Amino acid sequence: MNSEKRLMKGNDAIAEAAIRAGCTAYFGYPITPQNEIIAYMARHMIDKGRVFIQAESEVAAINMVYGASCAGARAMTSSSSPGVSLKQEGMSYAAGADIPLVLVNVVRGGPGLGSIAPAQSDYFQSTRGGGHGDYRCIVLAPKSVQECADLTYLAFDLADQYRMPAIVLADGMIGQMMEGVTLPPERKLSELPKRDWSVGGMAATHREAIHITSLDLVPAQLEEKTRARFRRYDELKAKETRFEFAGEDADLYMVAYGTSARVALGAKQLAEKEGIKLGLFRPITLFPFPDRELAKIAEKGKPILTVEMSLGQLVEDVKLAVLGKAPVHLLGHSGGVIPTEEEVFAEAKRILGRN
Amino acid sequence: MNSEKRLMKGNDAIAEAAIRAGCTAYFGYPITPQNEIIAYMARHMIDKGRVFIQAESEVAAINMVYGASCAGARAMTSSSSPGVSLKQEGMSYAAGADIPLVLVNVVRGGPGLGSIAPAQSDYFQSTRGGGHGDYRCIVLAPKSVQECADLTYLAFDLADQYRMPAIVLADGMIGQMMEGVTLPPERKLSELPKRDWSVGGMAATHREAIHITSLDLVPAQLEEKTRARFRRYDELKAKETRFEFAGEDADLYMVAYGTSARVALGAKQLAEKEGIKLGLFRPITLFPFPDRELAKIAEKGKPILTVEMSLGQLVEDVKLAVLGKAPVHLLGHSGGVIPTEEEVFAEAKRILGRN
Amino acid sequence: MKQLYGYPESLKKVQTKYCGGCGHGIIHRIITELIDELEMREKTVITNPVGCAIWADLYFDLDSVQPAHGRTPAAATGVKRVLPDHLVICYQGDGDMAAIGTAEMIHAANRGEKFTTIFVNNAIYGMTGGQMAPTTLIGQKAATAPLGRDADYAGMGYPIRVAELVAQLEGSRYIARGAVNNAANVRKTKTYIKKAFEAQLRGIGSTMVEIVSQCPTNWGMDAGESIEWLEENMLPFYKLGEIKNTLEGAS
Amino acid sequence: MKQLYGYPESLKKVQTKYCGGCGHGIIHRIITELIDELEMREKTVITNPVGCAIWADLYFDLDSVQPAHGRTPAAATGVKRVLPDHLVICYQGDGDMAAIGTAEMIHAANRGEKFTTIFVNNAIYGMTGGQMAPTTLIGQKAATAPLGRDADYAGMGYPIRVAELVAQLEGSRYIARGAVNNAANVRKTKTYIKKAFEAQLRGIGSTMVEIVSQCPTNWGMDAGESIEWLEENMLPFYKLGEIKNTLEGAS
Amino acid sequence: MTEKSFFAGFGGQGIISLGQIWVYCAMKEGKNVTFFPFYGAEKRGGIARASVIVSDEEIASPLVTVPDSVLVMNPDSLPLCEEMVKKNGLMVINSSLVKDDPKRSDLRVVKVEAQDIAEKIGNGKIANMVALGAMAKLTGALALTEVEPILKNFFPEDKHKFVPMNVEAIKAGFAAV
Amino acid sequence: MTEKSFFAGFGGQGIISLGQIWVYCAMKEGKNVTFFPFYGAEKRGGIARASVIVSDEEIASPLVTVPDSVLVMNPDSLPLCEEMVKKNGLMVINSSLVKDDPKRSDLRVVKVEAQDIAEKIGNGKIANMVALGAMAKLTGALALTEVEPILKNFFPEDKHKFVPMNVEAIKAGFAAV
Amino acid sequence: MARRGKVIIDRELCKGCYLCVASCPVKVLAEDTEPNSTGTYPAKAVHLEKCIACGNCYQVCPDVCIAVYELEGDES
Amino acid sequence: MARRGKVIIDRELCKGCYLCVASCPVKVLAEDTEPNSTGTYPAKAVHLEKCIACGNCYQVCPDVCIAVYELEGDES
Ligand SMILES: Cc1ncc(C[n+]2csc(CCOP(=O)(O)OP(=O)(O)O)c2C)c(N)n1
Ligand SMILES: Cc1ncc(C[n+]2csc(CCOP(=O)(O)OP(=O)(O)O)c2C)c(N)n1
Ligand code: SF4
Ligand code: SF4
Ligand code: SF4
Ligand code: SF4
Ligand code: SF4
Ligand code: SF4
Ligand SMILES: [Mg+2]
Ligand SMILES: [Mg+2]
Repeated sequence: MNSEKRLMKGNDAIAEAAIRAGCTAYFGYPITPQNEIIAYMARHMIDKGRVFIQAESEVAAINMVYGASCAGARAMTSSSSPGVSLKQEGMSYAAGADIPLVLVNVVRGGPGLGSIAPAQSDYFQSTRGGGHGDYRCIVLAPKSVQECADLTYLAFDLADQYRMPAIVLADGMIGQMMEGVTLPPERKLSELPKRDWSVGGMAATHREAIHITSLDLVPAQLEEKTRARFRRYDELKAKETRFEFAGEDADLYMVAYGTSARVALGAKQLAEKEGIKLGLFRPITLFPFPDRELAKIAEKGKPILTVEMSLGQLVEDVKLAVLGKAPVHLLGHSGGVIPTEEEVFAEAKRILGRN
Repeated sequence: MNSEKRLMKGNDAIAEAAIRAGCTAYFGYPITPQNEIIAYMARHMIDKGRVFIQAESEVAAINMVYGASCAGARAMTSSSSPGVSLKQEGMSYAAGADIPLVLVNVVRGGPGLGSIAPAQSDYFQSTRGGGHGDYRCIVLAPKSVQECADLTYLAFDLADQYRMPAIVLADGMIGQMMEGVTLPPERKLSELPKRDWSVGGMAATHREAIHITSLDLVPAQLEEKTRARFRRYDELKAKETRFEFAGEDADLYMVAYGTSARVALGAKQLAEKEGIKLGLFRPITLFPFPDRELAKIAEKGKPILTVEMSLGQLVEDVKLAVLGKAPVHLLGHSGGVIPTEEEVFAEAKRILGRN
Repeated sequence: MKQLYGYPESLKKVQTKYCGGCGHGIIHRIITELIDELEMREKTVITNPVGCAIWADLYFDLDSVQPAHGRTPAAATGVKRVLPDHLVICYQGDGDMAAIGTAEMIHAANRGEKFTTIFVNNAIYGMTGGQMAPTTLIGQKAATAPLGRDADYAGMGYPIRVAELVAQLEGSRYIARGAVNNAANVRKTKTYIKKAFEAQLRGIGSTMVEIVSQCPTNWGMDAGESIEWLEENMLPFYKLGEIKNTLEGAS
Repeated sequence: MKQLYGYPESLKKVQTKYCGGCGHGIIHRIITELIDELEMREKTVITNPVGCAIWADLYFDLDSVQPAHGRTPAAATGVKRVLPDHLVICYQGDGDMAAIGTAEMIHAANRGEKFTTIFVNNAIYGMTGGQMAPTTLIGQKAATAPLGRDADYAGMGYPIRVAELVAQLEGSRYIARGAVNNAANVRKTKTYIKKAFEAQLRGIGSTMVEIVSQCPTNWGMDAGESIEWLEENMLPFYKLGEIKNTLEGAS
Repeated sequence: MTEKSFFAGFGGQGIISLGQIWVYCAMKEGKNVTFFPFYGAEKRGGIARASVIVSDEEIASPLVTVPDSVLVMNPDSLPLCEEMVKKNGLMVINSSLVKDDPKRSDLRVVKVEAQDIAEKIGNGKIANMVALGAMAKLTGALALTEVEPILKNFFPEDKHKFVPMNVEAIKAGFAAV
Repeated sequence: MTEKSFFAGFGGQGIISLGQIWVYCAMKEGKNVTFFPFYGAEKRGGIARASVIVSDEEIASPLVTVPDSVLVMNPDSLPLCEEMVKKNGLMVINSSLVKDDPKRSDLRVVKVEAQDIAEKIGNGKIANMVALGAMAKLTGALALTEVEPILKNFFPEDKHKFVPMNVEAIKAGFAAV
Repeated sequence: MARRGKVIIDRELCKGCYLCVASCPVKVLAEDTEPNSTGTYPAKAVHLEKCIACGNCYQVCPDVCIAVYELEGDES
Repeated sequence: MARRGKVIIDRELCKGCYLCVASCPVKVLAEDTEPNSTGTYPAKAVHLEKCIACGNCYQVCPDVCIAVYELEGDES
């Protein structure tokens, strides 16, 4: 097991971490800026006797993932924004049938064809289930190549444990940049948690037949299944909410994730040089959102500045957490524009009346 | 022009109102509980020399709508939840290329295959753009067969005026029930607003070539296009926000739309009999959400009860409007369960400590 | 007294939700008989379609997976690749497979995915109430073709011969078309499916049996009439028999 | 001095974003020459694909619509049905058309939609950097087939002959396959497209010209080598000529 | 006046048309109306049910959960209807087919030999119209003074020949209770 | 210590590998590093650019907007680099190709005949390594004491034969400034 | 001599489609005159003695209501 | 006598793929020795006198850089 630091692209780190997490089936379709993931999988999965298919489309890919996961594989797909939109029906099915899977979205500028530059404008889609029906997905947002590896690895575990789809929400910058990374250890497939709900292998145990479906035409029964799922969401929230916070007694708190959090950190560093204290609250799990933790910070009443590469998506979760206890501001960009540290710092100063 | 009251199914009223609004191209794919719409269109569009296609899938249907609208037609598609999930990429494209269209979603129980019973659990998807990127759609929620007709009619006009996709968000009950309806007048196609942005007919004016696209690889330019769109959302919000409010000095205010609002009205009637005053705030436009209007009511500090056929979707918009000014409660159902008037009234009493 | 024909073990003894006379029930029976004969009940996974056959879980006493409408070939691909030693059956309807699922059907066959597709062609969308399917015949009425399917004026397209189309693809190795209109055809259809299952178990590429089947309800007929209509209208267009067989010599 | 060959009017005089030697540029030129010859510049709409030819708006001095990846046949259907008297051109790449867009391609052809598809088969995903396409040849290397396309062990499927497949559908009326590897083939390809355009303008069903084209960049060659590779590898598999022509006698 | 009714039977008994004609008549008589059928599995099935509301006021939920009146057209529907109907509510029973009595004692139970009456008129299929007449009289929800022109409006031209028979059935039902 | 650099040239000049080797060396020398290439249209194109940061601290935004140092490998890149680089920042110019001077007067401009030096060593393609050596010395971001084993680690086995030449180029660049 | 057979029909599973009736070469089967508990008139073996155990009825029955036996020796 | 032709190449549009060079039946064209403003060495008519105006070079040029003329009378 190689725990040496390696220089890797975010996309490659995601792919390698998936393999180490025991991903035995990958299905993808090319799209920029995540093509390195599918190429990496093409190079390594078949060699290892695992399943790799370049699917005919994103729709097919997500349904292959669904089938593979139903049959017992740790299964994954990756794409970028337009391709992820095509997977929404499939994601809803997986949620409705309680099927774990990992979806990596290396977000690019939208809507539509948009651009291939980094963006965070799929936040709503990821956190609120872009598909139909009452469901949520685990959403993990890496800020570095190290976290690309760590959170992808974690995504497989959480998906399995809570039996729900997990999304690794990166963006073009996170996917394309290179940094040093210490990779997590390779999982032994034989030691992965057993899946007594998957199909296949009945001959060994002579168990009853297993039927995997999201259909239930009796509303009360379907509702109960959905509520049971929501109870799992509550458990997830209680146990798995992750965030990072720096800057206890700040004059203003920034909230940002992924690339935006990196930029916000830069603004914090700039501010320090000028003797201004900025705090940075970085949700790592976007669902479950660390709202209680953020609410605690909001109680100080200091202004809050949401920095996001979207036009007012994350800020809704911030407002829902803060619920009026502190003024909430937004610095949003769209279409692939990455904010600069200088710009964020300037906005913080403007809010603080320090310019 | 027949302004007589007719007894119609919600689905049929939607279809007939679309035809009267000047819908010249319809593309659909069968799915319960909206099959009457596609069947109605099959019976009437071809007769009128308009375009009707039963598409090979929902994905194809939305892209046909996109093409037809680009070419100058008032175009529409209809579906129900799983099918609407498949249209998310297309919706994002239409938003990104500023293409008006009308999508009718007769919502059923989800997630996944779910059930065919009425539900409201596609609220997030509709109001927050289930597709990728920063965009929104106009979302109109009828509560009656009359509104099925009126809001479908309006959807075409708003979509055209603001050049964006509009969603009529109904549900299985609204679509399947019959009520009296006075249909809006048949529009003369020649009197519909001109579309100087659509392709075709260059020969008549010798204008410059028109290129419809959502692509722009220069982030700053793409951002500016997106911001321009958001300015239109602001204008829409200022001019087109619609709601209904009854019960000025109530002890508790219910917020509900569509079928849930009908149930809530029943609870209000029950309460009146017992001398309890319940108010009912019914958003008609879910996007733009009437948040300022609701905020005003919240200032009274009286408890607010959100009634929805989903597990906590509408309530987020309520909380975002109320921002802590009043306690917000939720009575949610899922999977096709319709709340009862008695249940809603009981919950209101419980909140008021009157039981 | 010796029992010659009886209820298959792998089929649950419940009354189906199918309409009286519907072909799906016959097809379920043949499939389960073969699973019994091959002793594969505990090593079979069926992916059931979104269509009238949606309740596979109620009928089949073996593992099943319910994927999204039309995407069963993709899901079956996932299942079979993960469980290569299992018998994987991809059950599809004509709307499901030949309309929304066209891409998935073509590409699974082209990849030579080693599962067997049972394609039930009843020339109509059964479950949703009789809309036109890609296999609906010219002139045949449907909820979305109230005057009958019309390829010219209304541009509704032509009935697609799915078996012949898929046979073009190199990954498909065995394709046959049967029917369930009478006992002889039921028996013959069973032999086709048997060949397909056996080929699958030998690890040979993609196999498919299209089955022309009746939907009395949405054709607006009683069961007897539907058999006649099928014989007079469908069978001349959808020719029965083995359409492709490249199993010989295959390893 | 008489000009025999020059820049088409309908083509904008800008340097394209295509790599040197790329076949797309030749195909753009032929198309615009024909539009000029038919005097249809002001009555043409092109739907451009998501692929290297994505910037139709930069090159074509005529109306264009950019639909989602693979869905151009659906969007072109919408355009043509609304503008039946226009020349509608559906430009597609092989990833775009034969992978993600399979269902849309098959059904638009089957409905006999009266637009013309220009299908550029370069056996690779150009724009996204050389992944395997449905038309990639067996053994051909790609970013997602690093050891070459392998149908058996890796289950990557077989190269699909799109023209022959679509020719199975009754709604398709004219299908030809050309290439742009030399002047003679370029000229012949132009005659194919001309027939297709004229058939479209006469209101006859679906027409398509597949064009075997080079992608030097993703084949990892210079332009000259790519022509050789195309001739040695693609042309033996993708046979040139008219594959289907049922235009005669059509009204 | 608000009358919430629930009609239940099996497929083929014309429950859906009964519900539709009920609200159509009421609408023509100037009432607010709503009709909501039970739509089950995406299939043709055994049970047929309809919620209908006729009112002078704005109608709240179209889903009738506690009906003022119920119509029991076949034996299978009795338990459900009995469970739903409000205290002291009205239950009309098609006694040609339904031989059991409800267990609840608070109900106003009226039996109509709808099937037999219909057959006497000439067609068993119009038992639903007999029931309509009976329900109308008992609930007072419909006046049925001008039922013939209303039915003519309701049915397409080519079905007008059946109108007289339907009117007769309705009148017979009205008279039977 | 934090050094934010921006490398610019055209496709084929090895800007991407330059950036990668830069951060790889720094990482091996114990620094935090980040490398972010400009990825343009979904196509092969003329311009090649890389943002690289080497630091002892946690690195904030990987996107270098105000670089401490810039490397101008071709004429086209000069205006952009001049616009970006910080006040009094470092600009290294590949003077074999770039003949113009920047207009700003606050900059520390160092010219290196990278192309010529590389060609002298035996391969014009390693001009990027010459530039690396020069940039390393001028910024102090890389010590380059053990560059040979580091490069061996970086390149796959079959490319090891090129390592000595690369080392030579780096050293030449280091010596040239 | 032809094989002698016997069929047993599950009256409750039967949906009354009568495909079996049409399929019997020797007219063993017919519509029953008594409905089952769901009101369906099931198929019935009215001339059981003619049965030749060919299995046609079994093959075409969509609801697998029919079991077919061969009579051995002097069974009847 | 063969047709006499003339080709004019747009040096700035040219991307230097040399498909035209390979296509010319009479070897009129060759790689230029001077680069254009983007650093590309465009195609050049080095033996213009041989040109027979066949148009092959035009047909295969992906960038439509070549215009072909037929010389009339005593033009040259
Ligand atoms: C995405 C999606 N679109 C549409 C539907 C609705 N739907 C359910 S079954 C069906 C078609 C059934 O027809 P077919 O496949 O021919 O099967 P049959 O019922 O005839 O056996 C459709 C369109 C759905 N459930 N999901
Ligand atoms: C839904 C979606 N999936 C994937 C992509 C990424 N993508 C862009 S172009 C392309 C394929 C290009 O290949 P091809 O169609 O063969 O055209 P070429 O570039 O070879 O001309 C892909 C997969 C996308 N933009 N949208
Ligand atoms: S609707 Fe047709 S296919 Fe469906 S169960 Fe009834 S007869 Fe069978
Ligand atoms: S990548 Fe290939 S298809 Fe795309 S422009 Fe370059 S040569 Fe042409
Ligand atoms: S087994 Fe043959 S002979 Fe006997 S009842 Fe059935 S069909 Fe008739
Ligand atoms: S075929 Fe089966 S279901 Fe039909 S009548 Fe005969 S026994 Fe009954
Ligand atoms: S073919 Fe065109 S682009 Fe290529 S070298 Fe010749 S002139 Fe230049
Ligand atoms: S026109 Fe013909 S002869 Fe003249 S340069 Fe071009 S290819 Fe050569
Ligand atoms: Mg069918
Ligand atoms: Mg291609």
